[in-house]
Amino acid sequence: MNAIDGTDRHVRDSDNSPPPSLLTVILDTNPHAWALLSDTLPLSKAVANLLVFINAHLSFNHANQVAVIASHIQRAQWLYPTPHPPRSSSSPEENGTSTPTPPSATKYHRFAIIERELQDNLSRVISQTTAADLTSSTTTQIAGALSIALSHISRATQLSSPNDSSGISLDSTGPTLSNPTDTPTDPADGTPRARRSPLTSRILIVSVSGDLAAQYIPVMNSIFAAQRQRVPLDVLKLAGDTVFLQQAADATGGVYIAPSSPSARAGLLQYLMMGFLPDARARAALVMPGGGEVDFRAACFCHRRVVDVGFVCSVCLSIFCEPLEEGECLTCGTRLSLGAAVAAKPVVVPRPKKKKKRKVGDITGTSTPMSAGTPGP
Amino acid sequence: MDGEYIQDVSDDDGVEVASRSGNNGAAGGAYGARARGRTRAKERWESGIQADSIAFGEGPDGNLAESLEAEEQARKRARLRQDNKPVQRGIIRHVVLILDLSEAMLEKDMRPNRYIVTINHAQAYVREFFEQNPISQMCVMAMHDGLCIRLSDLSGNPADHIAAIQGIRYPKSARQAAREPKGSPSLQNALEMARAALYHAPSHSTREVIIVLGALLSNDPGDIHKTIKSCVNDRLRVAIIGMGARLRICQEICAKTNAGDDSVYGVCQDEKNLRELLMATTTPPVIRQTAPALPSSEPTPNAASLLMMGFPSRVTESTPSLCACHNNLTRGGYMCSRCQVKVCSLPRACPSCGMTLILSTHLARSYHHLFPLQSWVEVSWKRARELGSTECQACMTHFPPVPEPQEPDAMQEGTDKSTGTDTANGAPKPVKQRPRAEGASESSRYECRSCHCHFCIDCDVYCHTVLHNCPGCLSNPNTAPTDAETNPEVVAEMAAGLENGVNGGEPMDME
Amino acid sequence: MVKALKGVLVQCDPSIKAILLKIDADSGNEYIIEDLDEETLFVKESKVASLKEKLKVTLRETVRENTDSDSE
Amino acid sequence: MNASSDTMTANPQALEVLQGFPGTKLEQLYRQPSTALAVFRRMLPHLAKTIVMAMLYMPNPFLASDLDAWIRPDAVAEKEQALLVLTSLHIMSTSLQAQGPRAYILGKAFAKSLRQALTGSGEHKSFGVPCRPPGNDVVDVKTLDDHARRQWEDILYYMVGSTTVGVEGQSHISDATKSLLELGNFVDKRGRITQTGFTFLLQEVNAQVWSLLIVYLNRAPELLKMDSVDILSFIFMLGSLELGQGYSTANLSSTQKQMLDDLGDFGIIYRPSLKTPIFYPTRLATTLTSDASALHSSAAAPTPTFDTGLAGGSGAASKGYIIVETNYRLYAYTESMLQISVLALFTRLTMLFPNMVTGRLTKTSVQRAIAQGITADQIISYLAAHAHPQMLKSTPVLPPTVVDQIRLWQIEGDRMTTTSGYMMIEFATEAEYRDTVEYAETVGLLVWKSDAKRCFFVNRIEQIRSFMSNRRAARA
Repeated sequence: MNAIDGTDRHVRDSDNSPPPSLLTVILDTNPHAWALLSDTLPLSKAVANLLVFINAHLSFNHANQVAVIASHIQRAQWLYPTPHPPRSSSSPEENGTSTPTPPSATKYHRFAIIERELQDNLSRVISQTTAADLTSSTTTQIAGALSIALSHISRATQLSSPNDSSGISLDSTGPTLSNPTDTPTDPADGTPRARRSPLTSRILIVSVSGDLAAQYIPVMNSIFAAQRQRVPLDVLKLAGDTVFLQQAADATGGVYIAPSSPSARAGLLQYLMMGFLPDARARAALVMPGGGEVDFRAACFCHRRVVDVGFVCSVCLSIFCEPLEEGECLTCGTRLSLGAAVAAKPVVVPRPKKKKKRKVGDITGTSTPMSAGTPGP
Repeated sequence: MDGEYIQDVSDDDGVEVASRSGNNGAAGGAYGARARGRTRAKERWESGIQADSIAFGEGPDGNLAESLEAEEQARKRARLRQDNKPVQRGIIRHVVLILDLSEAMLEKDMRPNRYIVTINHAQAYVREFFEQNPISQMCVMAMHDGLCIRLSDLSGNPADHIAAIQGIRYPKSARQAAREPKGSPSLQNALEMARAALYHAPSHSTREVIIVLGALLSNDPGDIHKTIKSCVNDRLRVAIIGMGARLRICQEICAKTNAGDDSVYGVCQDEKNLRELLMATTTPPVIRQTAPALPSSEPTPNAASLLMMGFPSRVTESTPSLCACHNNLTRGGYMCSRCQVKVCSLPRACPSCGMTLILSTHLARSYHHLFPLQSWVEVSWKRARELGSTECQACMTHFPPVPEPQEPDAMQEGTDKSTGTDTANGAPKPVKQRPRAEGASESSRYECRSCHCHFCIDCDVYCHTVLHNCPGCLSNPNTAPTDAETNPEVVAEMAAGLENGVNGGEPMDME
Repeated sequence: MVKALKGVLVQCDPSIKAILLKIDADSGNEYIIEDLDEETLFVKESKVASLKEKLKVTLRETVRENTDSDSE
Repeated sequence: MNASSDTMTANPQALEVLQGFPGTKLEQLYRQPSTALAVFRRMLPHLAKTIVMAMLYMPNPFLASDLDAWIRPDAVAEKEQALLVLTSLHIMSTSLQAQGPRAYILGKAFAKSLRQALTGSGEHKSFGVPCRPPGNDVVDVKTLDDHARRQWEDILYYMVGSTTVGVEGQSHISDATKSLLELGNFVDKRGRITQTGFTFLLQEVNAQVWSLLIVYLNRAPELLKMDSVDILSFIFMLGSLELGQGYSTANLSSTQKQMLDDLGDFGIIYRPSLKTPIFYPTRLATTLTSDASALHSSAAAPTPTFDTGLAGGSGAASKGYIIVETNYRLYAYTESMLQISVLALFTRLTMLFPNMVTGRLTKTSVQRAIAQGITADQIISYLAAHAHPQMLKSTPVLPPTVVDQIRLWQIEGDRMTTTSGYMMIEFATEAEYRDTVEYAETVGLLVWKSDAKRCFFVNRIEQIRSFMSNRRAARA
């Protein structure tokens, strides 16, 4: 009967369902900062709220994944999935079959697993913190946590792609990592690989500590990597002051919220559920908080002054607020011994510095090339 | 064209091209396979198709998978094995990209042809280049019918160059015609043009020329050796990516302008390889203290200098206003810190006062060149057993389990007998039956020498090409950068708080 | 006052529409409520099924499908 | 009808059933946290989920003006869609306070249950009471998969068997199932497959299960005196259970105990013996509330899931088995008669080998399928979903020429499209007409309009009606 009626045949596009999404939470577990917050928002309460948030994320879609990393004072540590015991990170379902304890009747099984692992790992992290660790540092390993999170995301993205995963990361400008800045369609950018259900990922940083100057470069590197992978870095700033993370959220299109007053912090869960829960797909339809002014001015390396106009060393890109009197770059101009550490300074083989501008007349050899036309063959 | 070179050259440096003045017809005759007596292992691309089957070693179980995997890993790592020592690099670069638009580009050894492939890759290259070198300048030229044409002026805006490259095939204005490949290229003209374009480049920056050359000849109006000499004097550094075969003259250009190092001359074997070679040049070049090949007594004027730069703040406006750079109406942009002119994107030179305007993040983007991540090393089964690593430190991918320790000689011989027992035990595939592809680790683990963490191949590639951080070092108490000082006792508090339970009750009373 | 009429909107080629109009005229206007434009008709909901049936019969009689031979 | 197909993640059939339920019944249904979670996950459009989550822990009603400010102007259509589904499912309603601005609140029962689901609190036992089998003879996942596959394929065989030679005699399904298939109009009185049946066959397994369960849900209350709320909440509970875990039947209602037999016949659950008070959900059950994309994406994941798990042992390659070439030739690496007969629905099969069949997609074969009520999109999605791993490496998966041609073959037969709905006429003023048309267009209801005649056609009227009364109220 419907042979001549095409009505029902044109309707749906089944690819329309939202892609699975991976949420990586970086929880700053800096004991110093949480101690200060303990009156208004103890860590346990924050973690309870975070668990509700994670469960909410998981209930959006069966295929949604979650990962939690603690950014502790001296190290970054996986909280979920638990590292070491042989288990695959991307298939939480498998856990169910191997868990010794039976699921509870009042808890969705997946939620229960995450809750238990997260709490176990978190208390292990806390209990393993020695007084010596505490005295050695006051801030948190956000760069390490970000690096781990990004590596994990890059791997998860590869796994979720139905294509042969081995070929993808071969060139760094492949589709996963292609440049985020402009030009939506990009015929030149390698071979386009359509995915049936690409994984969209995002990172939420729950931060309570301030910036760590020594981590500037690794944090920046992480931000750029996130930018290339189009992973938004959402930041929930409960305490402390960080320019890095604000820049991170801005550069990657993430959400930056800083509830500073104690009463605002009490509403942590509402911030999470409304501000950070929407995934990339939902964000397209929502007015997300953000924008605002981001401080992009640079701090000079010599006096930590924030400058509008600065002087940059052409070799090491150090920024100075005024022309240097000795004419030697404070960062690289001095003779440096070759450190064995990773972040060794660039080796500059010493050579007498000449602040001499190259003059046109100095050119030896050939005459000035003509910039007019080229001679014909 | 087919007759112009001989596929099966056993000659070591490939074909030599004589670049003679005014010799239009020199092309064909100049080529010849001259046996030199020296022998050299054939390149893969020289040996033709039938040799491909040899390249894939068959595993003892008759399976190609493992050897393919090793090849793959080696290939992935190939680019990583370069920059690991912190050396001074020319972060501020002035680059002229020269594309070959001569007849040779119509060759169909890449699909659909070299011309289109090159244009596509050049666009990706420009984007990647500015991603890696945000404060550098570029200029695009093309060798077409004996001439060298300037496609875009020296500037730091990738969009200009991409538009110019696209304009080769699809011209923006009706006046221009699409430039189909035609005639022969002239390296001399190209170098002279590039030299002119780079003449005003400041002393603290590099002057680089990157040539994609499809042809096997250069049809020059004069003595190219003189041009090479003047390029050397002008501190130009030329890198050439050839197609089809190596050319003596290209090798000479590269060697002379790079202080004797001709590694910047590469011949691509296929499209993938072309991309790899191009992308390799996005890494800023190493600064040499003095160029030994420099004949003149003048020291290289590689003087580092202090540059004045503006760090403008972003503004948002309620009403749109014209930007100084494109005369477009925009709502917001950046105000030049010196003259308060509005520009719409950074980095760029202020159109009014000429000061370089930049974000501090742009500078930060280049830091990884200055502080590169050190290479990770392959891990032997022995070492893997020592550390007992089971999964990648960063992404938690499982490593193949460490096989049972075997007698050392059995390991060496890698007999089929041991294989049998191994698989029977459910243990992993046999170890070391044949030399692994270079760069691939037999245990699929890669170790960071500072933190001794093990990573998988994908994280190795990812961390070295994209992230530039070592997840292990940064998350390890001994290697992570830290500040000092503290107050104790807080841990106890925290632990107490946790024991109270991160219970599953209603997290917060909101009703 | 705005009114809402329940019914079925039929969209088709002008050629098909002509056939539909003919069916309607032959049966004494029991199908179509309104002829909206070249490609659109507004039809009584209860009659859609039988209209389709009639169209199918008409098409089978008039249009000859050129069947492909399916040969390799 | 159209609206439900727009809802991105929702399962259209199940959604329609739920929307047909009266508010009190839904309220009753939502008391189970597992149901609330399943409805949330499976039935709601993406934006609706976001809105629900934002409101879940909100102390006060969500002001309509705040909601409008939160959602981008260009996403109005999605917003309206989301609100419509939410209200029709009685999850959200407009605040009852007479004065004051318009605001939304979540239904009490739903909000409470969803919060309980997220936090795992409360005394309900809606996520199943786990239980260990006596004597420790644990049922492994493979047994469950085998059981599910066997039972489900039997049903499919039964349906296909009526058309294809060589498949009969393989199916042994219970009389109850047979009559259910008949009631659902999948087969006719004589056991021959109908058009609905063909459509059914080409669906994904998950959609098939739902189709069957919905027939069950619609018919069982009358025939077997079962409570539909009980049935539904049991179905939703099954979706939240854990594969490989045994559950006790002790705390099930009588209706639900009755269901166990039927669900066992379908292969949705497994009971080692009828005496022990224990049942195991199979993969068919545990993936009930996952949506299609979840099933797809998991194909790449290391764990065998749904499709893969089910197809696993039936002799065919565990994932895809079909290769389609640009010349319309089709090679299917399968031994399963079921798969072969499904292919035969729209392919001209030419050769049968021990482990594969070859055939050709021809105009006649495809149009024959279309005449039987199968759509081009169903064929295409079937081919794509079962494409051989080798095919998956290319993009798009299927050769575009073939995909286009299948569509063209279908369009050739399409002579008209019909849309049932309402014609809006006799607008008093141009302004009124214009506003209403614009509204209809933004919410995606507009099908046709004529500015000259000042009338337009929409496929649903509820929203238009409320818009017009709001508009009138605003004017007054």
